[in-house]
Amino acid sequence: DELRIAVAANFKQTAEALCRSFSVEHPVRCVVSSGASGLLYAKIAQGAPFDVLLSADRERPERLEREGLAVAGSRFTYALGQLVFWHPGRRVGADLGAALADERLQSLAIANPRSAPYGAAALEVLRAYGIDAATQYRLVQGESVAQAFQFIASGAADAGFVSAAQLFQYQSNTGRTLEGELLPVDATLHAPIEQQAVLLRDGATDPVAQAFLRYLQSPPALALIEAAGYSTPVP
Amino acid sequence: MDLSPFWLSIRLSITVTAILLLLGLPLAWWLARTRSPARAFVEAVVALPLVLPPTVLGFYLLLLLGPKGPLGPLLEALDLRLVFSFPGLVVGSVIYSLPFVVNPLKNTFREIPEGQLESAATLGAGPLDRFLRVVLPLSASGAVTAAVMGFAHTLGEFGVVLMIGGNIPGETQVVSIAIYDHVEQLEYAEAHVYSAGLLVFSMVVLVLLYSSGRARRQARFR
Amino acid sequence: MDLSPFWLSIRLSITVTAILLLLGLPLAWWLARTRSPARAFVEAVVALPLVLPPTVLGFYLLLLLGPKGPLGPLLEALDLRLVFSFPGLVVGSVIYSLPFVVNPLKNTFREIPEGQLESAATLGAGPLDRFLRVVLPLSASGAVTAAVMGFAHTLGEFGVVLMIGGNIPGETQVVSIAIYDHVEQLEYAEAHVYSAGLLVFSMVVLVLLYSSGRARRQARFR
Amino acid sequence: MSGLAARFELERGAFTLDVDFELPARGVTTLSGPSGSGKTTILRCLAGLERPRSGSLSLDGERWFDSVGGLDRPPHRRSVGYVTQTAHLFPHLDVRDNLLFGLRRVRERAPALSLESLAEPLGLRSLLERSVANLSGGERQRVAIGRALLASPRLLLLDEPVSALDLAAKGEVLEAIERVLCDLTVPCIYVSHDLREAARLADRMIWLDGGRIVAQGPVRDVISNPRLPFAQDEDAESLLIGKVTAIDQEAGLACVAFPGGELWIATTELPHEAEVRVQIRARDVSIALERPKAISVLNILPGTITDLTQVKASPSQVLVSLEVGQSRLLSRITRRSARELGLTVGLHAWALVKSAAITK
Amino acid sequence: MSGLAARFELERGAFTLDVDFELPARGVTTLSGPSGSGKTTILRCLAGLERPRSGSLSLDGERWFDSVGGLDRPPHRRSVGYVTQTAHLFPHLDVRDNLLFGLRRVRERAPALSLESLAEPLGLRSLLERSVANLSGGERQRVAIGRALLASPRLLLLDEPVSALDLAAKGEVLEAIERVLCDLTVPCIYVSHDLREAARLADRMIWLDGGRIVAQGPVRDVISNPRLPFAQDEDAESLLIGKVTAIDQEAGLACVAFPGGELWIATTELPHEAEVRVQIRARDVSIALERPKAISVLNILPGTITDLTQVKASPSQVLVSLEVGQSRLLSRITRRSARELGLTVGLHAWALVKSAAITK
Ligand SMILES: Nc1ncnc2c1ncn2[C@@H]1O[C@H](COP(=O)(O)OP(=O)(O)OP(=O)(O)O)[C@@H](O)[C@H]1O
Ligand SMILES: Nc1ncnc2c1ncn2[C@@H]1O[C@H](COP(=O)(O)OP(=O)(O)OP(=O)(O)O)[C@@H](O)[C@H]1O
Ligand SMILES: [Mg+2]
Ligand SMILES: [Mg+2]
Repeated sequence: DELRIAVAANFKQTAEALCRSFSVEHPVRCVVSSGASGLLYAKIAQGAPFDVLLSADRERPERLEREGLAVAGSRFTYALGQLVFWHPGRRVGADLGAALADERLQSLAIANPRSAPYGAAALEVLRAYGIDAATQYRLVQGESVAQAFQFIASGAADAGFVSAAQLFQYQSNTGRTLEGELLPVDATLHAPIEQQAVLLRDGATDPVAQAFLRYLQSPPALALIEAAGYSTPVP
Repeated sequence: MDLSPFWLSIRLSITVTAILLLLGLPLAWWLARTRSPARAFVEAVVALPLVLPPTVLGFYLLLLLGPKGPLGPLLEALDLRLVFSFPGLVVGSVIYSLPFVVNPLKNTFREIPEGQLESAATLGAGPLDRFLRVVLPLSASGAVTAAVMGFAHTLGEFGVVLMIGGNIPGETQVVSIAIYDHVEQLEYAEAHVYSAGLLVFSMVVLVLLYSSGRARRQARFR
Repeated sequence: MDLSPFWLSIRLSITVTAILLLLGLPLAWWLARTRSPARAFVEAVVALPLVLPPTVLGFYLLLLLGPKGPLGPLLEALDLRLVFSFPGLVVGSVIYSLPFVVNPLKNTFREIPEGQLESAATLGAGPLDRFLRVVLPLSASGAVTAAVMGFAHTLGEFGVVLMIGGNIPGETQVVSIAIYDHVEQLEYAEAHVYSAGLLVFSMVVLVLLYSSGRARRQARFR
Repeated sequence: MSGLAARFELERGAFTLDVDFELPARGVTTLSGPSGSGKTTILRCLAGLERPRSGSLSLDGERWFDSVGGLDRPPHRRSVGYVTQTAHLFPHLDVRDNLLFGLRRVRERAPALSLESLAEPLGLRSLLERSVANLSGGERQRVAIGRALLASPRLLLLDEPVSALDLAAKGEVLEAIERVLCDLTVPCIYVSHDLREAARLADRMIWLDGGRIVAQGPVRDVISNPRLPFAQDEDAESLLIGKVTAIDQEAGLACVAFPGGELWIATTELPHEAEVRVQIRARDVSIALERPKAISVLNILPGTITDLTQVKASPSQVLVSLEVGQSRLLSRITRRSARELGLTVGLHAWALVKSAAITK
Repeated sequence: MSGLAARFELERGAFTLDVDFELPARGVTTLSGPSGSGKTTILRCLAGLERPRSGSLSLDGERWFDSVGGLDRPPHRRSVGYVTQTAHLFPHLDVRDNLLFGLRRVRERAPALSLESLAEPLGLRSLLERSVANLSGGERQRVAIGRALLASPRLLLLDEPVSALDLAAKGEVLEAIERVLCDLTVPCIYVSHDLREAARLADRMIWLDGGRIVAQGPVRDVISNPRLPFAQDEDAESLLIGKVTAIDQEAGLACVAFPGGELWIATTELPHEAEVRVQIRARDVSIALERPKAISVLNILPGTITDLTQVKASPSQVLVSLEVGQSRLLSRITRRSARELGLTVGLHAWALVKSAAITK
């Protein structure tokens, strides 16, 4: 038997780690498919054979639930994203406000605020600092937060907002530490970046899928998720 | 390093190329010879995938072929699941690479002089006989170009597969998706290796194709 | 409804088509006539974008053209910013659509009989004169096909623009990206409208191209 | 009913074809006429490559086409051998496989000929294993003719098979055609602009103009009829059919007796009693009222003038028809000579035929 | 030094070209020889379209090519008019713009000719506004020749300009060529397989075989030299150059006096005193020892036999060379007649030339 998990691209490696530890107790093969959350929604709506969705937001799981494509009441927040300001160029000090106001900061990369929660959160942060992003910077948007990361990593953008999880992931993938300034963003400056999971219709009667969702809320899983750079919801 | 996306891509390309030749040969033959007013329209439809963003194409294929799409009930009745499955990738890639196969075939077919076919007819060869024993052998070079282009283009196919594929490892995660995925996961080393493999393979195929081209292009019909 | 992605796409396509013709004409001429052993290699390189996934191409363009890339210092010295800018999209699209322009031009150029050029030469026309006054007018139909294909293909360009564009409204947010965004945001109605617009436009262009094709294909050289 | 009966009407742009003709069950008919007169169109209708608007076609009583009944047998079921200016050999097959292409598709009856039986007369033996790509023009046409014949056609159509060849190749292919046609047991139509080819190969002749048949009949009557375009041509000729009665090996000459006299021809290759066609160009024939002596002209024939016609294209020339025995001889001379000699119909005269001018 | 001096050596596969020749500053030279003998290659070397391995080329003392100095002037800077079998008209230009293509590119000197001056002799007037797509073959070649001439070439090269045309078009184009060549003030090379074209147009002749020059000289000597291939040809002819001295309007005949006698020719269009070339086919000439009477042959010339040569291709024929005054006449007769008449060198004889057989 297989457990088919659709996962938002930014959470894929963590999901794989979770699967590995899950399958120690449950002898099941996990198939992890990643993609942009919006596309995952479209595919699930078209009958994609997934048991569980680990989305990067709450809107799409909500909608699946509402449309009867997911099991009502199975939805929960499995992780909270942490936003980080990354400025690879030079030392800008620990004050985010000052760093953002620096006039040498010209192009700023964020995830697409309309489709990616990290992008929406980044806009909120900017607004909280009283910055009109559209006029102050050359605001470049990645389709995903991963693309925003690429823009900064390639030097194409001067700085930008990425997720804390990406920083961990980059370091563990490459064994290198990121250069430049990394400033964690105060989570109170934006609405929580809730990544929600939901049991899909295909997995509704699958005890393994149900077990996986339960596992996701168990302390070992929460520990793994936190280790990957997310915070977890207070139960 | 996981080579399965490579094998999957190659399997997909071979399957798609075979189907494209089967479909493309009669279609290209019809386009090359017909005087029907519908010709320009059909040619345009065949060429659409050259023009439309592959993601757009893929999205509408998803809507069309999914269980809730217009073709959904039919496919269900046939017990065919086309989205998120290897057969689905095949269908999508066939549509997407069709012009790359039909165009070279059409051009070679147009070069076959009417007289060759009339000769064959007066010598007793019926329509199918003529197609198999005269048209096909005379179009060998065009068919090779068509097959190579179809194969190579399917290998590099991304947008359609992204949309209707579902990125399922070993089933729909082809190499182009895998590269994209690695880039998304910030696994640049893997992305570089996959890309280099694809690049080298494509260059070898194309250089072979183009260096053999000149020889074949010589005038043959008198 | 925001029409700016449409206008941007059309502006991009026109710019790219113009540049492609300027680049493609001499390149295709060289490819059509040379006997250099490098020909097959150059042909293969030109054809690579047909084969490589556009996102892969875009990703490497990002690495290549970004300030840290190999071309970064040069571009900086020239004060040229190619990523996240309209000029960057132009460069990416030019590379991506190059084979669609070079191939039809090359094919038309190959059809021009050597005798036409030799006649022109003995009548006192030097190499550039021959190219401008004989080759170009004789290749008008191929150039139209090339331009239409380049234009249409750029219109549908997605992967390269996705990677190096930055989705800046009015500057790099072309229609294919806009459709993708709307799909991502589950705004299907808008996606449908944009797609329908693109589809209708492409069909009109292609049907016009193909219905005029037959007339132009008649034998002209004697 | 044996032989071919055809009636075709069709329009192509401003051109209208309207013909009705019959051909005997065997023998060669030359179809001739100005460019654009519809010769190729007739052949294509016969082969089934073109569909007439109305008409009918039957061969040996078997109906192939009938616009009334809506009958139209497709080309591959007609058994027609069709050879055009362009050989249209299959470039992917070698010479042998080209030759056998039709033979392998003969249906419902045994092939009439074998590759071996044709290899000799068409000179194909040394070509069999060659690729068709590097055959000469003449070789290509010989292969095309062989290929058509091996398909055991019930009707053979040759559409200017040598007109695209250079002189040497033309001669070579014409000889080959001549060799195979004499054994042919089905009707054959040979399209040609060239009077001499027609005279050499054909028994009958159809003259076409503007899509209509203007004249038809035995070749020697049509070509030497001073009212038809052939005789008006600068290369006009008359045709005598006779038998070899003597051979002078040493001089390299053969004597041919025809109804009305004898001619010495420059050839020694013909067997005794062989039937030959002698073509005599009108401009190679002079007229004398007295038999000249001590002259290099070998053939001096007595005859009676039956017709004097002005040559339209050249006002200084007249065309004299002479009855020599039962044969007709054309002579083209200057109007001044005709007047000075006082030539009139009924006058007895001598025709001086340079034997060197006799081509066959 | 005026005129052209050329020396070319080059290899193409198994073929080797090795020629060295000079041409006078004006006049037409026919370049002839078997297929593959290198005629086209020479012309391409002259035009700069082919580069010889070694050699040199100069025109009026101006060096265009020299393998030693590494000099090779490109074709567009050579001022060479080059017309081939295929007209290669520019399909995107109408007839007028095709004609003016070269004229507009004349450098460093004034164009030698105007469109108006050529429209008449080449018969282009009614074609000027036409598209080149629907010109006939003959019209295309006339336009090609006009186009080349209007570029004011310093050397004109015509490579079989009529050989791809049908008979009627051939005649029409040859006449046009004849009209323009007589006014030409630069050297011209005319490649042709056809003896009669050569005799009609050229002053000098070069005979090429296997890439080497085998014979050259004035046309009438080369073509009637019984030792050269021309005279051996079935259509061998001799060339007489003379003047029109009388015209018989009523009979449509003109009298041409040449060194050695007079001939009546079927034409009335020539002006009095016009210089004309008379071509006489060897097979149209009979020999008599006595002057025949009451015969339709108008032209009977007295002469002396200077040579008797066997015709290689046809053992029954001999070639008789007759000295008629200062001119040479070839006659092809049967060996038997020669023997019966007892023809020998030095014998006095009458040549019977059918005036209908004189083409010009
Ligand atoms: N498809 C067509 N459309 C218009 N006219 C046509 C078509 N096919 C043939 N014709 C016309 O029909 C006439 C007869 O053509 P056809 O080829 O039969 O002549 P032909 O006697 O064979 O001439 P040629 O000696 O030049 O081969 C020509 O005037 C030609 O222009
Ligand atoms: N590029 C080449 N490679 C090999 N052989 C060549 C090449 N070009 C010409 N030849 C050979 O050179 C010889 C001379 O050719 P050329 O065309 O000059 O002959 P030609 O006298 O013009 O013949 P024709 O009367 O057939 O036109 C031929 O044997 C031909 O095969
Ligand atoms: Mg015809
Ligand atoms: Mg030549």
